[in-house]
Amino acid sequence: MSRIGVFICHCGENISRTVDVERVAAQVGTLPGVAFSTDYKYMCSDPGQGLLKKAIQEQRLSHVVVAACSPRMHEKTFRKAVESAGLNPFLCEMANIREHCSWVHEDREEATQKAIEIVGMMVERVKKNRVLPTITVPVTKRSLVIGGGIAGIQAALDIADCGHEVVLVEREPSIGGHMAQLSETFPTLDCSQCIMTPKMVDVANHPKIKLYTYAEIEHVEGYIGNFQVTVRKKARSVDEDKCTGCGVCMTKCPQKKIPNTFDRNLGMRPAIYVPFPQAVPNTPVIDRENCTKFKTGKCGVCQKVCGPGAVDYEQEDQLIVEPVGAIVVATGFDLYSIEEKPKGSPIKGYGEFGHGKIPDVIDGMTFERLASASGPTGGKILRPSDGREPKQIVFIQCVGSRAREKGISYCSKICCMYTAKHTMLYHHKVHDGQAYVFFMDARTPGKSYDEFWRRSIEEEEAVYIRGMVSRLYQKGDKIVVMGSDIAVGVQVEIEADMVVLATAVQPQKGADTLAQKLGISYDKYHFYSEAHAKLRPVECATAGIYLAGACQGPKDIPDTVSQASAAAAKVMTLFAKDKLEREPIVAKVREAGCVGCFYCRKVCPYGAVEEKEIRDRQGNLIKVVAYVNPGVCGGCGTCQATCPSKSVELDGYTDEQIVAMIESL
Amino acid sequence: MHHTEKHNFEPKIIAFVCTWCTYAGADLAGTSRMQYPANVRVLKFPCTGRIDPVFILKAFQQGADGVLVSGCHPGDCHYIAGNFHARRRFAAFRKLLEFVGVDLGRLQFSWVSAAEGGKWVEMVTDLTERVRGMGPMQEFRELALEEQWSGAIDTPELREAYNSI
Amino acid sequence: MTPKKTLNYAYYPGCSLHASAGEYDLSTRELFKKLNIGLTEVPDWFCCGATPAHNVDELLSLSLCAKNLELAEQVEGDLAVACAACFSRLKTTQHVLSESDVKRRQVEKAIDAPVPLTGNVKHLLDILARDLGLEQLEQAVTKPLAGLKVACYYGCLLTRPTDVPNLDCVEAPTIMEDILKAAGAETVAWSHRMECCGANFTLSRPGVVIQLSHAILDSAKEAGADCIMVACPLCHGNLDIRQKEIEGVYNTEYAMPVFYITQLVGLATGLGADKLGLDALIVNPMPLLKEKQLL
Amino acid sequence: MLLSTETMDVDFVRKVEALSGTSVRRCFQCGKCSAGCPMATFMEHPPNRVVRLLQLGQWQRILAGRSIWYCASCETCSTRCPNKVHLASIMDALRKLSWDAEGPSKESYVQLANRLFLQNIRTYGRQYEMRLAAVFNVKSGQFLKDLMLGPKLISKGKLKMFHQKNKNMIEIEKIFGRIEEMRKNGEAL
Repeated sequence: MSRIGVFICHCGENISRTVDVERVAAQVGTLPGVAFSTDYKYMCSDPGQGLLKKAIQEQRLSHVVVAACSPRMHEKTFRKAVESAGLNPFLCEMANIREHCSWVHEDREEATQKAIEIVGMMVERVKKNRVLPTITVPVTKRSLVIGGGIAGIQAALDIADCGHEVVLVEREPSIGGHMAQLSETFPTLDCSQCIMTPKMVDVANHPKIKLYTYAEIEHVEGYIGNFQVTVRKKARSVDEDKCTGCGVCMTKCPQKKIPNTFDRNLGMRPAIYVPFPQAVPNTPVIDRENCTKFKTGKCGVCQKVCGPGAVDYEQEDQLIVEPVGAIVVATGFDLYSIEEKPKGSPIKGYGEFGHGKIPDVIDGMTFERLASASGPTGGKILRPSDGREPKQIVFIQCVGSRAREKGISYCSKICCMYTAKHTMLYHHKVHDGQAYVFFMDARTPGKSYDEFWRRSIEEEEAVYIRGMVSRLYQKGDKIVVMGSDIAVGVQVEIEADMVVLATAVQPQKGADTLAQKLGISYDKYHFYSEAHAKLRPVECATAGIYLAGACQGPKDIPDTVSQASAAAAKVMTLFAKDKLEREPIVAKVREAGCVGCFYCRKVCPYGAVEEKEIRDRQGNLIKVVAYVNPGVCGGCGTCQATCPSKSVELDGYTDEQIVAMIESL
Repeated sequence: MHHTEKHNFEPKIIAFVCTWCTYAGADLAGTSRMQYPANVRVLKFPCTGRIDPVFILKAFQQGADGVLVSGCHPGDCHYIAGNFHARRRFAAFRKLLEFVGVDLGRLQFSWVSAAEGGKWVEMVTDLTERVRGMGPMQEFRELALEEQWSGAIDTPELREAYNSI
Repeated sequence: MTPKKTLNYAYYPGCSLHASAGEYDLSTRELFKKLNIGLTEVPDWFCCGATPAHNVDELLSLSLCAKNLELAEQVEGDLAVACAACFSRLKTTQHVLSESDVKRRQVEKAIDAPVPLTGNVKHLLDILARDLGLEQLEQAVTKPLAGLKVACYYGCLLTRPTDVPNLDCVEAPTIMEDILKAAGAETVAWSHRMECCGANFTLSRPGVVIQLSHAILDSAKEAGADCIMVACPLCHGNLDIRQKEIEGVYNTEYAMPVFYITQLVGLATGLGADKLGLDALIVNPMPLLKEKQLL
Repeated sequence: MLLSTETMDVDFVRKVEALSGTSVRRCFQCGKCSAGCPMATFMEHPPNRVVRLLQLGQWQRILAGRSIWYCASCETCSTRCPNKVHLASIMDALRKLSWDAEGPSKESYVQLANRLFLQNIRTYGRQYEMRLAAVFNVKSGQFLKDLMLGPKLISKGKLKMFHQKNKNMIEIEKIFGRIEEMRKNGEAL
């Protein structure tokens, strides 16, 4: 028989003004199983808690109901108090007679009656409460960071500086990401490479960072604190330990006509290459698709000229398993292209802008490469078609972004600012040139952002035209831009030498497949979903996985770096403990009843349901049942409501407890 | 200023709510000192996904005259997608209930976020008034008796038949 | 040269082909005969309402087209349409009525019959390039149009808007060029191939037509075209019939013959000038055709 | 312009939306329609402004002007609108509603041509270009318009002197009749 103690709080006068607390205490005291009931002015105060603890010990109470404010307010407080008095904290429940009763009713009689019923309901519930042991899982204090752009670099450095080992995996041959491609950055116009490359070197030299470049995530298993990640290290064809980075192989490679993707195909690179001179690691990779040796078997020049003998044509992909406790996803973004898309694709291209076939219509990133001092033109703004300096340049914003017709409805956030920056860079480099910008609205929220945009108009003399462009076409060596100025209400035609499109920010290619490997959710554009838009913006709903940078949504550099550091802080919070404690509100499977239909697995938002084989003593398989991994379970209980045989139960919210409450009414 | 008049019939309303949105919304109604009829009893669940339709039947059986089910707005679920499963489940369940002959006016599904104290008050008030107008719920009390009858295996014939299966 | 499969179509010529665009009708029938493609004219078809009807009365426009679609059901085969405007209206009707139940019910009431929404409506271009196929077409060519530089003019209604006619890419179609290349001609890249000629205003505001068509003719000339090719009687009316007038207003000279697609393809398959109605063209094509030794 | 719930005619906007099957509110005024419109130079309100006025419920200002009658129905705006606003259909709806409101527009020639075109269909079932042109010239008082084209066209066989009458003429009349009936009964807009 249970010995329940009920404690009714006055909350000063907040409750007692409308609820007759003495009567509630008296009435509830008569309920079967209630051994003790009392009321007190402030239950949450020190003396109140003292009263509670004393009663538990003196009255040998088995369960406790505190009738006071909302459990959202003080459930933790009272459960802690109960625990310190030697009871399992989950044997304490709160009855909400303030927010749900005294504050919302005026009639004293009605309110008192309701309070009695509410407390009665919780008394019946608490009788069915079970002792729940706190769940602990061990934590592997190593972390995986996926993506070596500025987000991944920042997160990796923060975590490693805290003393924890980091495995950084980058798909490209070098870390650096998009930021390494940029010329100068808004709103301060500092050189991107100057601030980026030191950080890249820090990563390379950090004793706590294990760097895998030219590598991808193959497979992820496990759960928070205990992931097993398989990394595929693609064959580089160059031994990283032997290579000294002298670069002779690159200069001697006879195949030099491969478009350089890092330079947005503006320049050429050899088949054995580093993407850019400041690459980290400074170890070349052989592009096997374009290498003569791999295509025809003849050549082998690089191997012959390599002093240390690092070139290895026989090298194969390697699979490496890394145990980690937390994962930071920082896969970044990709740029939308206006090219014709395959039939049936949800994203469409821009036929009205020539489907990318007009050579002097380029995108913003290509302009960055033109403007970059280390770019293919040495920082000169020159047309790709004939290498002439464009005297009239047109920038068009919102290309792809905010265009539901093309399949993308969102704002890409960074284009207004980088276009303003482009007009400035252009004006600095081509003094007699004129920049025009077609835009809808300038979105410049951010410190010093609007001032920056205004400067491009007021001081750098960019002409901003509020209106969009209907069509671009080549006419001789000019590009005719057919736009409109909606402020004046006229059509505007500009014969431009070059057109720069501010194309939309999209998630990295393959973002969806990586998400499926990780078991994290993503939106219809394949941006990764955070657990809560406001309060948990860097965590995934899947425990132990965190987001940093543009893989979660379009972001500029300051936002990306902030989020990366935030994700790192989350990882460090996790690593601060040796064992992971979590609320034991998790689902458990009653194996005897489970028929293995796995409906629970279909509805589980966390992927917490696994298969478990039940065998007899001889080892013969009897049946396969569901098993809920307590480390992964989020505790929503959807499985329980779905289970046809009622064989899964959510601790803390069992059918028994709920039916007891309903029956009390 | 809320109802001081007494009614002949005070319906019993049971609300099944999720802890993250609607329970918090009801809390907000309290902290904002809004007033609503005292007929509702709130049962807290982690998520609407946990709410088994059987609970609704059970509530009616236990003498509830109206039942309210409310959780996070679609897409806002704390547990990613629990409320989507709930929505599907209840869409089917409503049909079933209608088929059985329950007036669907007694059952309300809705979404109330943690910021919607006003909506909570409005909904509870509307449902209470509506159910008050409909009178006490009779159907399921009889059903409860029936269930007990069919549940018991208290004759030797029945026992034999039961054992042979 | 017989096609491997037998192709038969219901044929909706539209009002213009029975009047000002008689040569389009003639050349279509002759070309299809030559290619062994069957055409059976839909009996007692009505005007599709063209632009003026949908301009002021969508319900009437939809009803007229729906009635024609219903009439076309009497004849076996997909519905072949020559005029870009008729094609656009019939396709739009199918699109709108399959999207909106309200409008479909209204139209069904107006024509007192169910609307066939699934029948295929095909422009001649589609039939030549896809049903017959470019390979077959190429095989049928006996007198390739070698050396003839053609500006293919699509106009508005063959491809626009997105997802309605679904004939080709809305912004960068190639179907006309593909057909002409199969016929051995050279096509030019030019900027105004999809700009509007202002057909709707040919009666009420000829000034508009002159201005818009002038830009088109200019662009074709600048691109070095010998002639323009169209697949719409309304475009033809503006570019061919009004060409002299435009030359007068802008004090310029084009002498740019404007052919129907069936005339040029017909020439390539060896049909004679009389069977193609070349004499009905206002801008005399004979000097050009003789110069290129195509006649 | 004074804006209030009284001066913004939302009902009219709803009618436009019902007729056109497209949202008016969705337009975010990027101006791409006006940029590509071949007729924008002839309009006093460029296309984007027509939608803007509609968003503000100011239909009188639209119908009083020429803009809607100078739309060529070329569908360029609808095709390129980033927001899937079917502006060409909105234009159709506005012209229809203009006729319902007894056509308060300044532009009469385009309207006249449209009227005659529809009359032709009702009378003959098909277009009869010679009559269309002749009646238009008489009614618009431009007796000599396109006079030079006539003989040439006749000699080329392009203007038929006799119209083709359709055997199913009763059907056409019935369609017109039923539509009028439906409108009278409020079954269609």
